[in-house]
Amino acid sequence: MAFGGVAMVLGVLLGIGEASSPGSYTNVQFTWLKLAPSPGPFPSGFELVMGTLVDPISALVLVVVTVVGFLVLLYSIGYMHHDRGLPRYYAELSLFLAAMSGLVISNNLLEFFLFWELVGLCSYLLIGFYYEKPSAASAAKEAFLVTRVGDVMFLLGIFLFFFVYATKGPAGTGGWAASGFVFVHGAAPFVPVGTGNATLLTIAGIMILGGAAGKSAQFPLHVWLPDAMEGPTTVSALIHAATMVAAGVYLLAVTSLFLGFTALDQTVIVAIGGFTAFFAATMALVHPDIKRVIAYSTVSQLGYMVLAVGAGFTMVGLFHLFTHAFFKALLFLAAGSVIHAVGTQDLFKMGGLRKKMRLTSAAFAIGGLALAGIPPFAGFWSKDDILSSVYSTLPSHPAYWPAFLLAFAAVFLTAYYIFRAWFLAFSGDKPRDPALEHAHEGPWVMAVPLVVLSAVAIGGGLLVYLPGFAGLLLHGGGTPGIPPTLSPTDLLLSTASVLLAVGGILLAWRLWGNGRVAPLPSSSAVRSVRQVLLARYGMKAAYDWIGTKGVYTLARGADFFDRFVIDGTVHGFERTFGGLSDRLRRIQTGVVSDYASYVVAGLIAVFALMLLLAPYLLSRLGGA
Amino acid sequence: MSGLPFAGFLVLSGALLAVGLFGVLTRRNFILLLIAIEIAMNAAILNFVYFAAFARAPSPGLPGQAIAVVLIGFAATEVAVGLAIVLALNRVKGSINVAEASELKL
Amino acid sequence: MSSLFDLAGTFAPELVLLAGALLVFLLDVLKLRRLELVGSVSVGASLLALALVVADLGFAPFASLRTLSAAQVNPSLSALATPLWTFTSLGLVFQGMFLLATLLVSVASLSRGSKETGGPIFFGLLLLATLGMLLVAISSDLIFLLLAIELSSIATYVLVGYTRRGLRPLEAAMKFYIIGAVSSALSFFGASLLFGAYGTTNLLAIREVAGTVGTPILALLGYAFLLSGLAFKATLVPFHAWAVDVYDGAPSDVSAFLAGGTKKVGIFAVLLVFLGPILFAGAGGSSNPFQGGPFTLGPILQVTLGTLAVVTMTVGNVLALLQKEMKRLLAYSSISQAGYMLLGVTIGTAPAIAGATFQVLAHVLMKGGAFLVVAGVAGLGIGPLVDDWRGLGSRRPLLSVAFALLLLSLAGVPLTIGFVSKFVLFSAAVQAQGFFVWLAVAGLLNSALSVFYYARVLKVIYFEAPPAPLPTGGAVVGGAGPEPLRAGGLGIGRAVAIGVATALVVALGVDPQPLLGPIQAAASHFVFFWR
Amino acid sequence: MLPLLSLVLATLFVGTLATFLAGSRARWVALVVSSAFLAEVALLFADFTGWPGYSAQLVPGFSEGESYAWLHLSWLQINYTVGVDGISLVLILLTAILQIATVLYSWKEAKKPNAYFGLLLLTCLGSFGVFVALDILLFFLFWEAVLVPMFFLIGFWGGPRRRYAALKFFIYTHVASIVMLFGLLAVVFYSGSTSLDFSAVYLAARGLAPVVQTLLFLALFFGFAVKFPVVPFHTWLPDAHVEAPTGGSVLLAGLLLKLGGYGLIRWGVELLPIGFAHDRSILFAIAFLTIVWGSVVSLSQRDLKRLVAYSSINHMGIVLLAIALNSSLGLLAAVLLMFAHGIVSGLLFMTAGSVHHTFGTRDLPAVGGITPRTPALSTMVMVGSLASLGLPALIGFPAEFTALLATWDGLRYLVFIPLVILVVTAAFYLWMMQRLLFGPVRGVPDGAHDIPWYEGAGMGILVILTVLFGILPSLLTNVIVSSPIRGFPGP
Repeated sequence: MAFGGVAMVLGVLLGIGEASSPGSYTNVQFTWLKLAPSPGPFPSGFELVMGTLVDPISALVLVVVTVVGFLVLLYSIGYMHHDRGLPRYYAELSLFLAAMSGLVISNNLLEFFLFWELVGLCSYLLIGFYYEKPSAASAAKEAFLVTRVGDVMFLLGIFLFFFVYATKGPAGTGGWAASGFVFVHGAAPFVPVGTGNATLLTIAGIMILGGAAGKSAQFPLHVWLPDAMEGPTTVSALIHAATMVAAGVYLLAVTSLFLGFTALDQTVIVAIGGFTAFFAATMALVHPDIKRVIAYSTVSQLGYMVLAVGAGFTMVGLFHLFTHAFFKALLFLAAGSVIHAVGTQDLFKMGGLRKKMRLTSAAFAIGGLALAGIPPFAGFWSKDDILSSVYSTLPSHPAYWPAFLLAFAAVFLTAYYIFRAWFLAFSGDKPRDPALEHAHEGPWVMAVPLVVLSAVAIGGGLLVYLPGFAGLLLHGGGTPGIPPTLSPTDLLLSTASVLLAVGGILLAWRLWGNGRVAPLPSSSAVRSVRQVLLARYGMKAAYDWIGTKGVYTLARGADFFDRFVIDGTVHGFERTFGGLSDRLRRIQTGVVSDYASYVVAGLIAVFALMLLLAPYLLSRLGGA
Repeated sequence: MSGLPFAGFLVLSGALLAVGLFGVLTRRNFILLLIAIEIAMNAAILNFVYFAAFARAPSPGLPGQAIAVVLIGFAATEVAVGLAIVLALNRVKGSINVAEASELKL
Repeated sequence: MSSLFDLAGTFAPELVLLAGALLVFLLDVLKLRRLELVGSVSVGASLLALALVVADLGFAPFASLRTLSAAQVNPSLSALATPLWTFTSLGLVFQGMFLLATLLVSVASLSRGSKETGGPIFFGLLLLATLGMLLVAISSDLIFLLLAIELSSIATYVLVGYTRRGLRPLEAAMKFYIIGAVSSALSFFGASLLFGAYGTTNLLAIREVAGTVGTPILALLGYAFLLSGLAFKATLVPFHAWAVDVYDGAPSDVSAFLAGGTKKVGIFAVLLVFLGPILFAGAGGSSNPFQGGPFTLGPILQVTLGTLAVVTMTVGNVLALLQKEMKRLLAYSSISQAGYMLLGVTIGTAPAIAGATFQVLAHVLMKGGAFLVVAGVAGLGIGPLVDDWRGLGSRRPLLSVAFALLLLSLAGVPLTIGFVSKFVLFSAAVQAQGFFVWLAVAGLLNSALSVFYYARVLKVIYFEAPPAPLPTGGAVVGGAGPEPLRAGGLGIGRAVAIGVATALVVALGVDPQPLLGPIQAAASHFVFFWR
Repeated sequence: MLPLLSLVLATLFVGTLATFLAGSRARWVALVVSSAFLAEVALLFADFTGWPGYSAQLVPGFSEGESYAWLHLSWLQINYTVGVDGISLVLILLTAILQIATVLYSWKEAKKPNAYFGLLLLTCLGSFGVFVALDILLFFLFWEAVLVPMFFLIGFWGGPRRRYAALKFFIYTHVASIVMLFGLLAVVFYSGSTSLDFSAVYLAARGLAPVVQTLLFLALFFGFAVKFPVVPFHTWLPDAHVEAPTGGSVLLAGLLLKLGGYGLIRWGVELLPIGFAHDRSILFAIAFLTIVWGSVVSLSQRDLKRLVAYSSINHMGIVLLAIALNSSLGLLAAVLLMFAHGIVSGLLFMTAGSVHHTFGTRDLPAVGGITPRTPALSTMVMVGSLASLGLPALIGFPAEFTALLATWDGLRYLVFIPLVILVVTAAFYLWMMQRLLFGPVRGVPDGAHDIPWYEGAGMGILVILTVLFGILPSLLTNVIVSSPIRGFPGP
C-alpha cells in the first residue's frame, strides 16, 4: 500500500538523478532563519538559507541512492512479506530516501547537517525495527549515540568554518556572512593555507572528519555499525552499506571541494582511512555471522574511500563509493536471501547452499570478486585507482606511507574473509546444520535486484570508459579525475594487488573450501588473537564501561547531592527556625508574674538601648 | 534652687516604684499584687506633686497638683476593676493565687 | 452657649458613642436585653460616629487642622492655656479606623447566638472602649492621652472576662489587668518625669520647651518609661506576653476587637508621643538622621524603636511558626504586624507614617476579619487547633475562601491590602535610605518567614481530608438564609461582617488610591504639624 | 486603537471567574475562553508593528502600549502600563497555545473541574500579565498571581507527596520574588526615579554607579534564578513536577520557567546593563553548572516526570547561558529556546501524564515495551524526546543551533561544554525510549488502551507546532528580532 506511493516518488527522484547531466546546476533557495541587519538589536544580521545544488558529485551519489533504494524496496516486497508493521517499514524507508536525497543535493553545511541528522534518525528507527528484541533496541540507541558524538564534532566544525568564512567572507557583509555558508564553486580552498586561520581551519577539518567518522563508522567511532546489523538485511544493504554510511565520505568530499582541508588534516584523514581499512578487515577475519562479516568489510571499504578523499583524490573516492555501493548492496541482498532461506546468520551452520540457491551463490560470488578487487569486476577499478593515486602522492607526502601500506595489506585480508564467508556458506555438499536442508531461492522480486546489481558489479567499473560518466568523474568539482593511466608503476601496483587478492582467495579455499572447517590452530597465540578479534579489541566493552560505570555513577552521585545535600540544607533552615520557635515558646509560661518580669526586663532593655547602645552606635555611625 | 532635694525626691519616688515592681514580681496573691501596683502608681503621683512644686514658673498645661488628684481618682477606679476580677476569680477557681491560673500558655 | 454647641459639634462622634453606651446600659437596667436590640443600638451608634468622623474628614481640608482650645470650652478654666486635645486629620483617620473595627465586631456579634449571655454589657463596654480610643486619637496632652488609654483599657479588661463563665476568660482578664496596670504605672511615672523635665505634659509645649532646654537626662528616662508603658498596648516584644494568652482566652469577638482595635491605640500613642522628638531631632538634617547633624534625642529614639520593631516582628513570626492553636497563631502574627507598624513610626517621614497608617487599616480588616472567622468556625463546633480545620475548604467553601484571602493578605500576596500596605511601608523605608534600608530588609525577610505558617494553614484547610463528618449541631445554628449565609451556621451578622472585611481587603488591594490618597495627605500634614 | 492587551486581560479575568462558577460545564467555558484568547493573540500578531515603528507608540519602545495612572504615592508614581515587543509577543503566543492545549488535554478532569480549569486559566492570566506588564508593581503583582493558583493546583490535585511539594514550591518562589521585589525597589530609589514605569526606571537606572548596579543585579538575578531554576536553587522543580497534576506540570514547565528567563531579560539585563556586564562571569559559571548538572542528573532518574524535569533544568541552563552572552544572537537564541522548551516540555509532560494514566506508574523500570499496545502515545513520546534532544526539523534544533552558534561567537571553545552535554542529553532520552517504548512488553496492565482523543488532541497541537516551527523558525525569529532591546550592544 505504501509501496505504490514510494515507488512513484522513487521514479521521480531516479529521473532527476539520471537526467542531471554533468555541469548542470539548479539552485533554489529560501530563507530558513534570518537576522536582518537592522539599526536595532541585531546590528549585523545574517541569513541561513535552504537550497539545492546538483553538480557532478551530487548527481553521482544521487544515482546510487535512488537506484539502490529502488532495488532494495523491490527486494523488500519479498524479503519482508512475513513481517508485521510493513507500513512503518516503508514509511521510514521512504523518509530515509527523501532525507538522503536532500542531504546529497543540499547546498550548504547547515542544510547538510539537517538532513544528516534526519538520515541518522531513520537509521535509528530502522535498526530498531524489531524493537521487541532488546538487542535491536540497544543497537539502535548505540548507533544514534555514537553518531551523535560525531555530529557534535561536525556541528563545531560547522561553527569553525562558519567563523572562518564569516571573517573572510565576501566583502560588504560585516560580521557573519550575509548568506550563511553556502557552497560556492571554485572557492576551495577557502582560506589559502598558511594564513592566520590555518590552525582554526585545521581544527575545523578535524571536526568535520569526526562527523564523517561517526557516520561512516571510521575508527574510533566504528563500533556501532556491526551492531546495526540487528536491523532487517534490506536496511543493512541500503543504509548501512550503500548510502548512509557513505554520507561521511560524501561530507569529506564536499568539504574538500568547497572548503578545503589543510595538509595536516589530510594526513590525519589519510591515516584514519588507511588504519580503518586494515583494522576493520582484521575483525572480519574470524566472525561467524555472515552479515557482520560484510559489515566489517563495509567499514574497511569506507576506510579506502576516506583514504582517497583525504589524499586529495575526491573523485576517486567517490568512484569507489559508487562501485562499492552496488557490490556491497549485492552482497547484503545475497546474504539476505540466504538468511531468508535458512533463517540463521551463523556461517558455521550453513554450507553447500550452492546447489540449493544457484543464483544467490553466483551473486554472492560476483560481489565477493568485486570486493576482492579482481579484474574486471567493478571493485578492481575503483580500488586500484585509489591505491595507484595514493601511491603517486607518496614521494611528495611520505607521511602517507603507513596508511598506504595498511590499505595495501588490507587487500589480502579482504579477499580472504569474503571468500571464507562464501566457502563456508555455499561450498561443500550439504549444510552442517540439518535443519537447513529445505533452503530454496526467494521469489522473483528478490531475484531481480540480485541480477541487476550483479550486472553493475561486473560492469560498473568499466563505466569509466563511458564518455559521459568519465566526464562526470573528470571535471567534477574541479579536482583531477582519473584517466585510467597505464604507467608501468601503475601496472605493477595493479598486478601486485591482484596477486594479493588471489592469494587471499586461495588461502580461504585452502582453509574453508569444499565445506572444510579449518581446525583452530593449537598455538595459544592464534587463539588469543582470535579472542581479541572477536572481542573487537575490547573497544565496545570499554565504551560500555564508560557509559554505565563512569557517567551513570556520576549521575547517581549528583542525584544524591540534590536529594540530600541541597534539600538537606533547606530543611536544615526549617529545622533551625523550628527549634528556635520551640525554645522561644517556652517563655510563654502562662504565669502572669513571669510576664510582669518580662515587662521589667523590657524596661531595663529599653534603658540599656537608650542610654548605652544607641549612643554608642550613633557615635560610630554619626561620626562617619 | 539646688538640685539636691530634687535628686533626693527622685530617689524616693524611684524607690517607691522599685518596691512596687518588686512586689509585682514576687507576690502571687492577687490582693498583694494590687497593693504593689498601687505603690508603683503612687510613685508617679508623688512625682507630679513634687515637680509641680518645683516647676519652672508658670508651666503651660495642667498643673501637677491637678494631675495628681486626677491620678488618685484613676487609681481608685483601676483597683475597683481589679477587685472585681479578684472576686470572679475567687468564685470560679476558689483561689486568688495568680500563679495557679496558668491554663493559657505556650 | 454657642461655644457649647460648638463643643457638641466638635465632639459629636465621641458624644454619640457615649450616648450609645449609656442607652445600652439603660436598656440593661430596663431588662431589655434582647441581643438584636442592644446590638443594633451599638451598631447604629458606631455607624453614626463613623459617618460623623468621615464627614469631619470631608469637611476639614487637610491643609488646615481644627484645633479647639480648652479655654473656649469653659472660661473659668482659662488657666488651661494650651489645648488638651488637637484635631489632626491623621487623628481623625485613626478614629475612623477604630470605629470601623468596632462596627465590624458589633455587626458580627449581632449573631453570637442565644447561648451567649450579657449582650448589653458586651456592647456597652465595646462602645466605652471605643470612646476611649477616639479620645486617644485627638489628645495632645500626655495625661489626657494616658487617661484615654486607660479608659479603653479598663473597658477591655472587663470585656475579656465579662462572661464570668469558665476559667479561661477570667484568667485572660486577670493577666490583661495586671500587666496593664503595671504598664500604666510605668507610663504615668514616665509622664511625671517628663513633667519634671519640661514642666508641662502638653506635647506641643514639650516640643517648644525642648527646643530651648534641650534634652535633660530626666526626659530621656521619662521617654524610656513611657515607651515601656505604651509598648504594652502596642504589644511590642518583650511587652507582648500577655497578648497571646488574652487573645486566646477571650471570646473570639473580643479578640477581634483587641487585635483589630485597641492594639492600634498603642501604635498611635507611640506615634503621638515620639514623633515630636524624632522629627525635632531630625529637623534640618536630611531624612536620614545619621547623616551629620548635632547629637540629639531623635536618633536615639529611632535606634531604640527600630530595634524594638525588628525584634517584635521577628519574635512574633518565629513564635508563630510551630503554633498549634489557630487563635494563638493569629495572635503571634498580629504581634509581628505591630512590628511593621512601629517600623513606619520609627522612620518618621510622611511616607513611612502613611505606610504605617495604611498597615493599621489593613490590619484592622485582616486580623479583625480573621478572628471573626475563628469565632464563626468555633460556632460550627470545630476545635481550637489548626489541625481541627482540616478539609474546611470542601466543607465551608465560602468561609474558607474568605479566610484564605485574609491569610494571603496577611502574608502580603499582591492584589490584597496586605501587599499594598507592606509595599508602601517598605518602599518608604528604602526611600528614606541609610539605616532604614536595613529595617526594610529585616521586614522583607520577616514577611518571607511569615509565609511558612500562613501557607501551612492554607495547606491544612485545602489539601487535607476532613477529620470526621461535620458536627451537625454547629451546622444548624443560625439556620439558612439569603446569599451570604451560604457559609451556613454563621449567622447573618457575622457573615456580613466577614464578607465586608474580605471585600475591603481585596478591593483596597486592587485599588487602594481612594483611601491611600487621603491617608498620605493626612500623614504629610501630621508630620508638618509636629515638626 | 483598540486596547488589545487590556481586552485580553479582561477576557481571561472574566473567563476565569466564569469557569469557577460554571460548575460541571467549566471545561466548555474554559475552552471558549482559551479559543478567544488565541484569537486575540492572533489579532495582536496582526496588529503588531515591527520595530522601529514603535517610536510612534504610547509607551516608548513597545507596541500596543497602554498606560493609566493607578497608584499615586507622594513620592512615587505607579501606573497600569502594558505593552509588548517581539520577545514578549512570542511568549504570549506560547501562553495561548499551552493554555488551549492544556485545557483540551485535561478535558475529563473529574475532581472539582470548575476549580481546576479556573486555576489553569488563572495561571495563564498571570503569566500573560507578567509578559505585558511594564510597571514594576504590576509586574510583581502578576508574578505573584501565578504563584497562588499553581500552589493550589499542586497541593489539591497533586500526587502522594503533593502537600510537601506545594509548600516547597510556594516558599522557594515566594522568598525569591520578595528578594526580587526588594532589588527592583532598590533600583528605583537609588536611581531616584519617581515612577515605577519601565521606561522611567530604565532611564533613571542609567545613572547608577557600576558597583551599585553590580550588587542590585545580583539581587534581581537571585529572584529570577529560582524561577529559572538554576543550580543550586533548583530542587523545588523536580518535586513540584513529580507531584503536580499533568496540567499543572505543563504550565509549570511551559510558562513558569519562562517567567524567570523573561524577567531576567526585561527587568534584569535591560535595567542594569552595567551590573549585568560585571556579573556575567557569575552567570556563565552558574549556566554551565546548570547545563551539566541538569543533564547528568537526568541520567539517573527512574521517574519519567523527574527525568523531564531535570532535562528542563538543563535547557533553562542553556537559556541562561544564551542570555549571559549579551549578544543579539544570544538573545534571539534565548527567546527561541524558551519558546521551544515551552512547547516541547509541555508535550513531554503530557506524555508522562498519559503514561501514568495508562499504565498506573511512571517508574521506568516498572513499565516498558509499550509501543505495540499504545502506538500513538509512544509516537508522542518519541517526537517529544527527539525534539528535546535537538533533532533537526523539530523546533528544538533551530533554538539550540542558534544558542550554540552564539556561544561559539561569544565564548569560542567553551562551546564544547554544551556540545558534549548534547550527547548526554541524547543519551538519557534514548535510554528512556529504549526502556519505555522498546524491548519486551513489561508491566502493561491488560486493560491498557491507547490515549483518549482529548489527550491526543492536546498533544497533537504541540506536535504540529513542534514540526511547523522546526521547519520554519523564521516565523518566530522575524517577530523576536523586532524588539528594541536596550543594553544589548550586539556582537
